Amino acid sequence: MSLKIDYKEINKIIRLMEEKNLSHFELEVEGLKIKIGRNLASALASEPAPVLEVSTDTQEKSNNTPVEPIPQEGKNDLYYITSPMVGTFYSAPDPSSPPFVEIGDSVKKNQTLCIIEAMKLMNEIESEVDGTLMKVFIENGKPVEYGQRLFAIQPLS
Amino acid sequence: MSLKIDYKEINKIIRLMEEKNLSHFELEVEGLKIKIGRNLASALASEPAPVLEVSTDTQEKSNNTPVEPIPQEGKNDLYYITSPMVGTFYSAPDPSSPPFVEIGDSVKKNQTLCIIEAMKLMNEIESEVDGTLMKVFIENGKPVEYGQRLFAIQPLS
Amino acid sequence: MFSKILIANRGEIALRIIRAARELGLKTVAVFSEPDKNSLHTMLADEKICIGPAKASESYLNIPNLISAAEITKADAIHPGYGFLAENPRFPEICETSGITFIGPPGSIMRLMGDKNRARQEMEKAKLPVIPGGDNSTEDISEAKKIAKKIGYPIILKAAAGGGGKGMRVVRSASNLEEQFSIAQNEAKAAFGDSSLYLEKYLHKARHIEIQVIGDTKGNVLALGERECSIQRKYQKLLEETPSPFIDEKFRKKLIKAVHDAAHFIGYQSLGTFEFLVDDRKKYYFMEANTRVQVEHPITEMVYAIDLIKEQIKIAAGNKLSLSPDLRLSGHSIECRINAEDAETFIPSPGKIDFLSFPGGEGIRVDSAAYNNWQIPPDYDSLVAKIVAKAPTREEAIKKMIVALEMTTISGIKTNIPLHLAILSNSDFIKGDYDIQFMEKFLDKMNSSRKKG
Amino acid sequence: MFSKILIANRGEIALRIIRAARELGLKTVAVFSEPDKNSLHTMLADEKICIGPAKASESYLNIPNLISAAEITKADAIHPGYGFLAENPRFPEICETSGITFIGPPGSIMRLMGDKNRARQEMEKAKLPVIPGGDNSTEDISEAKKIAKKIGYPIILKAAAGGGGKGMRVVRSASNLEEQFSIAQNEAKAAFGDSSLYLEKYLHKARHIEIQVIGDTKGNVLALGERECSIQRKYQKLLEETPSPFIDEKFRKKLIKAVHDAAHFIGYQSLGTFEFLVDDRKKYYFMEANTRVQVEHPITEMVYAIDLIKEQIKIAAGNKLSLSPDLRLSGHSIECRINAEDAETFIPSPGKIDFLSFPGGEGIRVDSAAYNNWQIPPDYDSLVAKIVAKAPTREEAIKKMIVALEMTTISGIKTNIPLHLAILSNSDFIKGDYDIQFMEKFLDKMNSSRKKG
Repeated sequence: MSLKIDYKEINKIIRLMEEKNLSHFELEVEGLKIKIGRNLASALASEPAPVLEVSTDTQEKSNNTPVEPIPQEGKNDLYYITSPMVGTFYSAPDPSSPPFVEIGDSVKKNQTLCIIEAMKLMNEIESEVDGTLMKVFIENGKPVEYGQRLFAIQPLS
Repeated sequence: MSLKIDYKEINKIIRLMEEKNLSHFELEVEGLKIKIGRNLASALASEPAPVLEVSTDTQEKSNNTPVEPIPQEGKNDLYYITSPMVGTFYSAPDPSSPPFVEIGDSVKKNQTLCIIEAMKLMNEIESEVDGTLMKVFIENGKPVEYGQRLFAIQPLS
Repeated sequence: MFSKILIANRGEIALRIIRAARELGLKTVAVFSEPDKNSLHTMLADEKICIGPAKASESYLNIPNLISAAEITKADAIHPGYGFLAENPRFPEICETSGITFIGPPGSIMRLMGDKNRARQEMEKAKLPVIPGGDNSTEDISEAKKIAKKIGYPIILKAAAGGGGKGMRVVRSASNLEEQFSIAQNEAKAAFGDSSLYLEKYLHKARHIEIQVIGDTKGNVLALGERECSIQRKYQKLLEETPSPFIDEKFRKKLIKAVHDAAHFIGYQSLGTFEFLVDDRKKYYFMEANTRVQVEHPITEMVYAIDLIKEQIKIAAGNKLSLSPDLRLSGHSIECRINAEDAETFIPSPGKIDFLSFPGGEGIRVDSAAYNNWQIPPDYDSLVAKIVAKAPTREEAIKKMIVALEMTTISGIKTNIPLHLAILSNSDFIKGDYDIQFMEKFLDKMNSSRKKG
Repeated sequence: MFSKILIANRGEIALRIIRAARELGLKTVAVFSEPDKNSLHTMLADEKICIGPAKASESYLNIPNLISAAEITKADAIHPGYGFLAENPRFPEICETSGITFIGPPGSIMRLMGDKNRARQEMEKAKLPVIPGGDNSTEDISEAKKIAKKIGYPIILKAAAGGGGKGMRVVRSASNLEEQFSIAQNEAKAAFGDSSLYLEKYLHKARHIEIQVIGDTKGNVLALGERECSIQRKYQKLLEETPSPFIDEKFRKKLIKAVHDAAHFIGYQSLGTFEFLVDDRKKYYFMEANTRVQVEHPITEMVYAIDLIKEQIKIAAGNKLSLSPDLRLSGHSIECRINAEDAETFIPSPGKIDFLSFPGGEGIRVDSAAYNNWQIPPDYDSLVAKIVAKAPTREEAIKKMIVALEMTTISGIKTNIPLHLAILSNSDFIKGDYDIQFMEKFLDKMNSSRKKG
């Protein structure tokens, strides 16, 4: 048993993270898993303290919830709108209308994003932030449970 | 199973961690798992104090029976005479006689050390090595189970 | 028959209902709050829906979410279990409006039984004796004084809207009525939003005896032999047995007949339990009826060799009651409620179960949603398992239960198993000589011997 | 009554006996081989003694160590369980010499039943029909040819000293007798050190039906309703049920009476099982008697609501048989033997159980010595758990068993749960239309459909 670590590669990753000021990096290739985290706060305080994890544990991997591919823009995290109730998701006010919002749209706080029908009532779900709509998680007419992600919004910084 | 640690590799990892000021490193390859943690505070105090754990197959380890602390004398391990049967331990041939052996005695291979009574039969238990009797684990007249330690002998080297 | 049942509950009773439904060939939908994501009922149902956060009022008590969950999963029936919404008459009514069958009695029966005064009046009409007093809900202390004088001390104060021991106070003489009345009012107000109390005769050496009832939608009602539930602490049942060591066959028949007739009189449907206090002269007094399946229903199932939940589901689907009126109680059964709590202080002990090994073998039944490494959420009740023993005689059932508890291992959390073992070894308990005061005296004795020791 | 029982066994049956003994107020001593140090029977008995290394011949079959273990722990009785020494007549005899009560039949009965030919002769005297042939142990092929001709093909070859399927061969015509005889002789020699075989009529559409017997030391014998054990693979029982879907009340009474009389005739004592083949015309033939508790005894306990092991212990202590001859079978019970083996290849799968969650609730009994994180030793049989279901009807019992198995989780090892689920869903099984050939045909079909798929 011997360690086979490609230090050049890891160094390159860390350098890239420093350069781009990334807080988090994950890579998975052929059963090898690398996770690197950098504490941005301390990084900004001129004391970089990245956290690095390399693992090949495939078992754990299979239990992970799939990681959503997230478009990273600047330093801001995405804001998720989740369902406050159980019901049926409608992306438009009625079948003949266009959706309330589409990916890439700018959305304003309190703007209606969708309708969730519960107990025959139509509940308008509003945006909680100003920003850009990055993702819609549910298809029109599909059921949603409590806490399920509906939209990802890139907030205005 | 013996540990095959590539200290050069481990030193390289630690050096990298110091250089990059990493707090944590984990690697798992083919059943070998390495975790290295660095206390950043003490690292800053110019005294690197890495914590190193190397283990092979963590599953097996947890099932191991606790290891008895063994008095180490010279380079030789103690030799244990265990009970080959279930029965009652007698340290002497009859109640009025002195014990077969006492601590500090030299014992020879095939010398009778005790009797174990099982099913009304007296079974003489003999030494399997030449050496010095270091310990008697059972009191006269007490029950013993299979595999229970009876004597510890320091074998002649 | 239905095609899919949504179970509006969690824990062992949710699992109990999932099993029964599946045995009937029905699909099941579990609902769960966020901390119950990894609970066994969530994992073992055919479908699962998150209905809200930890707080019960926003999840297991959230009618809109429950109805929506049934709608989006196309469940055609809802079983409420016990607790939560099981006795809320609005729930069956909303189910009906939404075209979903509620597996339980109609809202009208819940409303009747939920109002303790109306229930007592109705039961008196049905020839069931009620405890002197009671029919006297008041918020006024001077009114209460007059009533108490008429009934005669000791009396007990109970919340008119209540249940579960909240707002209950025993008053032994006129001199402390005023103080106790005010405390009980505050408790009742806090628990049920209604501070009216009723007063009733407090019985000596009383036993808590209850009769299981099951009725179909065609007017057929069956009443079954009694459950003895006098082993209670602060009105919380701890250990139940059937038959009661106190009740002989003649009295059993009388009680069963009286309850059958009363249940028939009000047109009882689905499962229900009529609770009585029985004094040492075998006089029985109706206390209240619970319009749902009871936690302790398994002991009845054991001695009658029946499945009450399967029968309840079939009846809700319009089937005729299939249990024979000739059913005879056979053997003796005991249930111990194993709670995650300190056996001495009763302080709840939620947390992670590090290791769990339940008993098994002849005459042992375990109803539990616990599993190895399960993190018990602190948000709900502390019931970890119901361990039920059955044997031909009471003596054998007690021994079987002791051995079963001794061979149970639950580590990582504290449980009340040591308390159960102490009760099962108590000489009065073994003789069957106990009443609803048993636990109070038992704990006083334990505490004082601990202090001495 | 005894004061302390040593259990000369391991696994679920050791636990079963520990429970029964403790319920009778007796102390228990577990014996264990080195790999069973952390087994549940070792941990749950009052005392424990290591009796040898993994190899059964040096531990669980080591009579001197077992007797010594009883002596040093002052146990006054030994229960052998099933397997290991349970049917070795020397064991009760040595126990007797050592002043220890053996909980089982006397050595003389074991010797009689252990010799298949003598047993058949004796049973013929007792008016039990035996299968044509059989009374003909031989090592000589020319002798065998004559016998076979007399009985008529097909015949079955069986080891005279044997049991458990070893040395058994079905021969369909004279042309392959010679070859099969030689194979069976080798198997018998290897397994039992004796190459003599006997020949008997091979029955078509035969069912394996067995009758539970229990007798006291005063001449009282009771025979109970049948267990249907035709679901076997290579003579290993897999799933048992009672009553047999094939047997009606009239035939049951006849069979019970015949067995009762035969057991009484030979003065049967303790638990025992008379095994029969029953053909499609309901003709029954005595095969053999097992002079010990049977793996599948729980299904009898379920439908009769009795505890056979407790009764066996009491009888061994000299008590009179306490079970009433009026006992009536009620309901239907099924047992599935959950083995640590691949459900398709039957290759044993010992190892560590990573996660274990057993079923529970109404009508479910689990007999198991398994627990979370237990390392199953590869040295012994692969039985992990017996899951037993009981319900009022066979149809309900099958459904209950299916749901119980579906709600069982055992991970880390492979189990035959998928095989049981497939059997329980098979239309012939559901109809009750099967015989001892069922599994062979069932597996052939499964294999060919797998190949096609």
